[in-house]
Amino acid sequence: MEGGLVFIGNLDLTTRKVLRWLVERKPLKDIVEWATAFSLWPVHLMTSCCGVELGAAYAPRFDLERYGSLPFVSPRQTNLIVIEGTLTRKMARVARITWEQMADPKFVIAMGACAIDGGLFWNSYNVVRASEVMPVDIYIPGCPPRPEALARAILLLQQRIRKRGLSRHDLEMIESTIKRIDSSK
Amino acid sequence: MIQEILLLKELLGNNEMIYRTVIGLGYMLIYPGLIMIVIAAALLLWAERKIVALVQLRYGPLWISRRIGGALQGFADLIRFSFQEVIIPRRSDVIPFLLSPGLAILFSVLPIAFMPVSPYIKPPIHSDIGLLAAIAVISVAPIFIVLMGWASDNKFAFVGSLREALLIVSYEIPFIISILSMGVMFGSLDFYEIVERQSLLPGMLLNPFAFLASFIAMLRVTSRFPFEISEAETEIVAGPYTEYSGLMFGLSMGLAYIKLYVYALMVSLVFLGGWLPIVSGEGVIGGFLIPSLIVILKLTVVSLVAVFLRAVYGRYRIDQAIRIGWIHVFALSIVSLVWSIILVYGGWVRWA
Amino acid sequence: MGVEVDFEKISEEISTSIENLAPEKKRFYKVTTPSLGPSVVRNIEAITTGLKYVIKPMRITIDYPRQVLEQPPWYRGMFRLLENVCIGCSLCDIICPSDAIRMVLNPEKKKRPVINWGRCIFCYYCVDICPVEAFDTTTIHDMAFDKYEDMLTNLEEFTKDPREKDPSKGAMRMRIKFDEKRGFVYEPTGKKNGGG
Amino acid sequence: MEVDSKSISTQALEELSKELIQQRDLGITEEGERLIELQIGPTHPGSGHMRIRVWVDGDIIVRCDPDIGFVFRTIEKLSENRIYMKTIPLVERPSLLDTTPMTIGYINALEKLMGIEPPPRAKYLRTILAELTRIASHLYGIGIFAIFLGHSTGFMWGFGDRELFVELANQLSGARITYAYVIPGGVRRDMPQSFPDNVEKALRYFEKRLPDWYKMFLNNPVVEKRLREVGILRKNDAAKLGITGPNLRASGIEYDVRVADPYEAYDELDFMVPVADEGDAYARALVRFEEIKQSINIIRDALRKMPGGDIIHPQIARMFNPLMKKIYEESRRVKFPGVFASLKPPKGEATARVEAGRGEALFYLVSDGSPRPYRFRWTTPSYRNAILFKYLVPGHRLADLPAIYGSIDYFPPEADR
Repeated sequence: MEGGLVFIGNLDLTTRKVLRWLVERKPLKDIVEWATAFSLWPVHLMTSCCGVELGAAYAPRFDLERYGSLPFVSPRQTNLIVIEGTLTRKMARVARITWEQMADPKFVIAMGACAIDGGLFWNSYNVVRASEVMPVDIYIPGCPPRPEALARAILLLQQRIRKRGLSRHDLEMIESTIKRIDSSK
Repeated sequence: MIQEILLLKELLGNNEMIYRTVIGLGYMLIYPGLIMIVIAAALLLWAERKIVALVQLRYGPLWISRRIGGALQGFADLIRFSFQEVIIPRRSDVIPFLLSPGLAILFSVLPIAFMPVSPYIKPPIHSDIGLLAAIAVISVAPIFIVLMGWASDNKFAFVGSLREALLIVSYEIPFIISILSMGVMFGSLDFYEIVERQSLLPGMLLNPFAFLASFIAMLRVTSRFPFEISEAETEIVAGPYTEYSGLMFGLSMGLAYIKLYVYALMVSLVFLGGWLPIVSGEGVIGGFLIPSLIVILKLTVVSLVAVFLRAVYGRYRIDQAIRIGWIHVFALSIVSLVWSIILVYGGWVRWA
Repeated sequence: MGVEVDFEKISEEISTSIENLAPEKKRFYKVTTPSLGPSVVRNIEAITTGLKYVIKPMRITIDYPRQVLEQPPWYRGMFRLLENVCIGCSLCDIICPSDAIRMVLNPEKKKRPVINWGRCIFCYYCVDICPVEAFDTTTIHDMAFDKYEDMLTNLEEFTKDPREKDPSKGAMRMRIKFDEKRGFVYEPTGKKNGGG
Repeated sequence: MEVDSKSISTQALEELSKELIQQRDLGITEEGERLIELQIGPTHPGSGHMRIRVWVDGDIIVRCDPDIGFVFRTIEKLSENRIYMKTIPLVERPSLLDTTPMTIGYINALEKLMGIEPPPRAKYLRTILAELTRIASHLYGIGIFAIFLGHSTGFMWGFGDRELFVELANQLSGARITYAYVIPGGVRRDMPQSFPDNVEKALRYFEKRLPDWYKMFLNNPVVEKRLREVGILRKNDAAKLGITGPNLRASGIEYDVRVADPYEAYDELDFMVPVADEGDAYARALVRFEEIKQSINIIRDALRKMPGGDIIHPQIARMFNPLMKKIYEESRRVKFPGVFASLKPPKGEATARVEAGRGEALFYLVSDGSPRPYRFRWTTPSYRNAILFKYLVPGHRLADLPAIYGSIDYFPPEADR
């Protein structure tokens, strides 16, 4: 109330500051992180054959919906993208576009040997690594990984969100993007 | 503190206007209005996933709160959506895009203003044509769903909103006819009289055709299986909601459940006898809380049956659904109307 | 555009070849769609089937992080190198289909394999071709990594027992038992996972 | 429907679809400006690993053009630079659902080149695993089919019951779906002692659940209404388009590689092959269910007739060192002799074909005497069935596209390789 002026300065900046202040407060921050951790909805993007095991992971025997994770329809409403195996050049473009279409905060799991390091197709001219296309949070080895491994990845991601916070995740994502742009130059 | 409350009570007791405003606002915003609806929608979201999981040999949401079977899941999803980024597509029609989910919810919640849940506290607008008014208001909501699809500038959303428009016409009409046939039978459009007159037999036994027709129509209007055609995910992604994200999608997702709450409330008042067997009561607890909980219980049963059908059915094709709507459900609603007229003019039912 | 093909001829050829190729006609039988009842009855049947499962749930879910499946001992999980057994013959490097195994020199200037878990497909070709059984296998199969670097092993790490880093350590081990009524049921073995 | 055109090309196909549309009396005669192009792309719950471009007039699809190649991983090219053993996991990957028939096909071609034949017990073990994966693959197909129709219980039941057979295969081979169980000259390990008992229990359980499956899925009025008279593939057209597998048999053609050209132990086993006449989506689903029943018969019969003896060709067993021999005799696990790292089949070429879950797969292998194949050509069933999109979909409603897609059980990675 200094100077008796409240409505002063850049409105946009002020709103952002207020929002930031609000979101960074302890209880609200915790609640948001808790809600995000238990609501990791993977987008429906089948990049390759590991999708079979993704299906099995959400099927009755392993039922990843227990952790609050529900495969959902379109990129706009989801916050997790699971790269299920090989990314071919044609699919990598789609994966990148899908990732960009998703609303923040968003997370990436690279599932299977092919997504991590090419796997069986390590010397194929048509295969790219997931980390070349988008910042990856969790890696699951195996070809294909068992559904338990996917469950473990989701649990690990939940831990990560609740321990390290969302703003840290955003920061890391920006840094890795800058790093990738720099390295491509 | 106590003094202040007493003072308030005195003040309210003396001033009819303020009393009614406070009660009305509480009715609309807290219970059984908006906040109750949001809680019910979140719980219904969870209950749907749990019931479906039972049929599908699995647990459903669990880990979020193991002791109560993961009942917080719906809240977590809603909170997550509320704090996610809202993306506004560049080519969308911004104002309708932003306004229509809220307006759709507004028009879905408004009918609560006409619908009583207890004999003691009356709804904000107590009218003797409450049934008609409630139907009229809630029929406006689908227009905003159509608007959502239109404003998104997405082909799938466009197709979805077209489907919604087509289907709404073919199912709203049977719903209205079958509900009004109950009005014909009870000789009244006032919810209080309708509930009173079911003290001997509930409406669903007096006119089973109307109950069946309106239940099937309710399934479609609230977009439940097997009529979940406008959001058919494997065909047109999420239909009208395809481009919505963050809070806006949270609203749109809640919309179907809010509508289900309101329609189920209407069905339980008209067909299941509302707060009966309690006829009348005094005081807040006996006259409002217990009867309203009975209504909520009946409403919950109706909506649980509606969400259970997800586990049994796939979805119809749009032409099949329209054919069913115009041939079977419409015919059923006409039969229910004729049945009501026969009962009334044949002298089978007689109201004082 | 397109290649012109004489389709009538090919169609004839196909049909005659089918006749010739299938001498045992009796091996085929016609599936006729069963005459389905009226739709009202079938609707009720479907709903009652659903209700049956609501009333008497037949869950087959394993409560994963608390319980883990006990795999057969030949299950292909993570493994480690027994460095003193290895003779450095490089056969595992040669046969690895995904080039995950690489030979490095140990301090004594002898060739030893190291593995990149990020690329391994768990086919166990290396384990099976090893002439001296220099790999110690486990059934650990639920690893997930935070960082890419964690998946690259050096010789020291490859000889460490993966059981020590078992992510589901302390979970209850469950044995699968096939059952006529429930498909499979999980029986607790009474053992905790990992450690001992 | 009789098609007069003597030649078939892309143009002719388009004409065919136009003709179909006219025949179905939908009142669309020409493509105008009213068409909307929809890209049912890879990020779509109803697409899988491919993009389906459809042009719709109102709700009716006028043209459909599948855009494949999203999972093209250059397998044929890669295998030319790898030793023969390394190609075994490679042929598993594209059709991850039924891996064993594919490896059997490749190994059969390789064994023909090498001039060896596996011992009978190995043949029976291969057959059992192949049939287990066939059931698992069909259940996967039915599950995906169900979720395309919005029937989520069908999806969950399909995947849930599939786990039964996946688990059995896990007990046999030590991996969930990528078994790499078949090796030149035999199999990698013998079945465990409890295996026949477990199989019998699992099969009995599944047979007990089949009535529920029928009530919930096939007889369900909503499902039936969605599938009847949808995507009709006539006998003539099925032969002309070169369709294989259950899709072909659902159109009334009696052809199955297991009968026509028996491999492994199929000529000694009792089984029947279902054929349906209607050729619509419902018939295709029905044939799949019947095939599951027949596969159950095959597994039972194979376990009953299972011969004893070796599981690896003696010529390979002779190359074992003493440790390997000891392991083989004690735990019936086949260790690879060092020669597997450099298999050199003599010059020549060989073909083999198998009936995989989705149809006939053809393997063609050319050896120039070096440790790497000179050429490896592989035709997968999905590759052949891909044309059905272009042919079956036009003239139907948009909502029928997932129904048709699900009913032909098309798995894009298998087609792209």
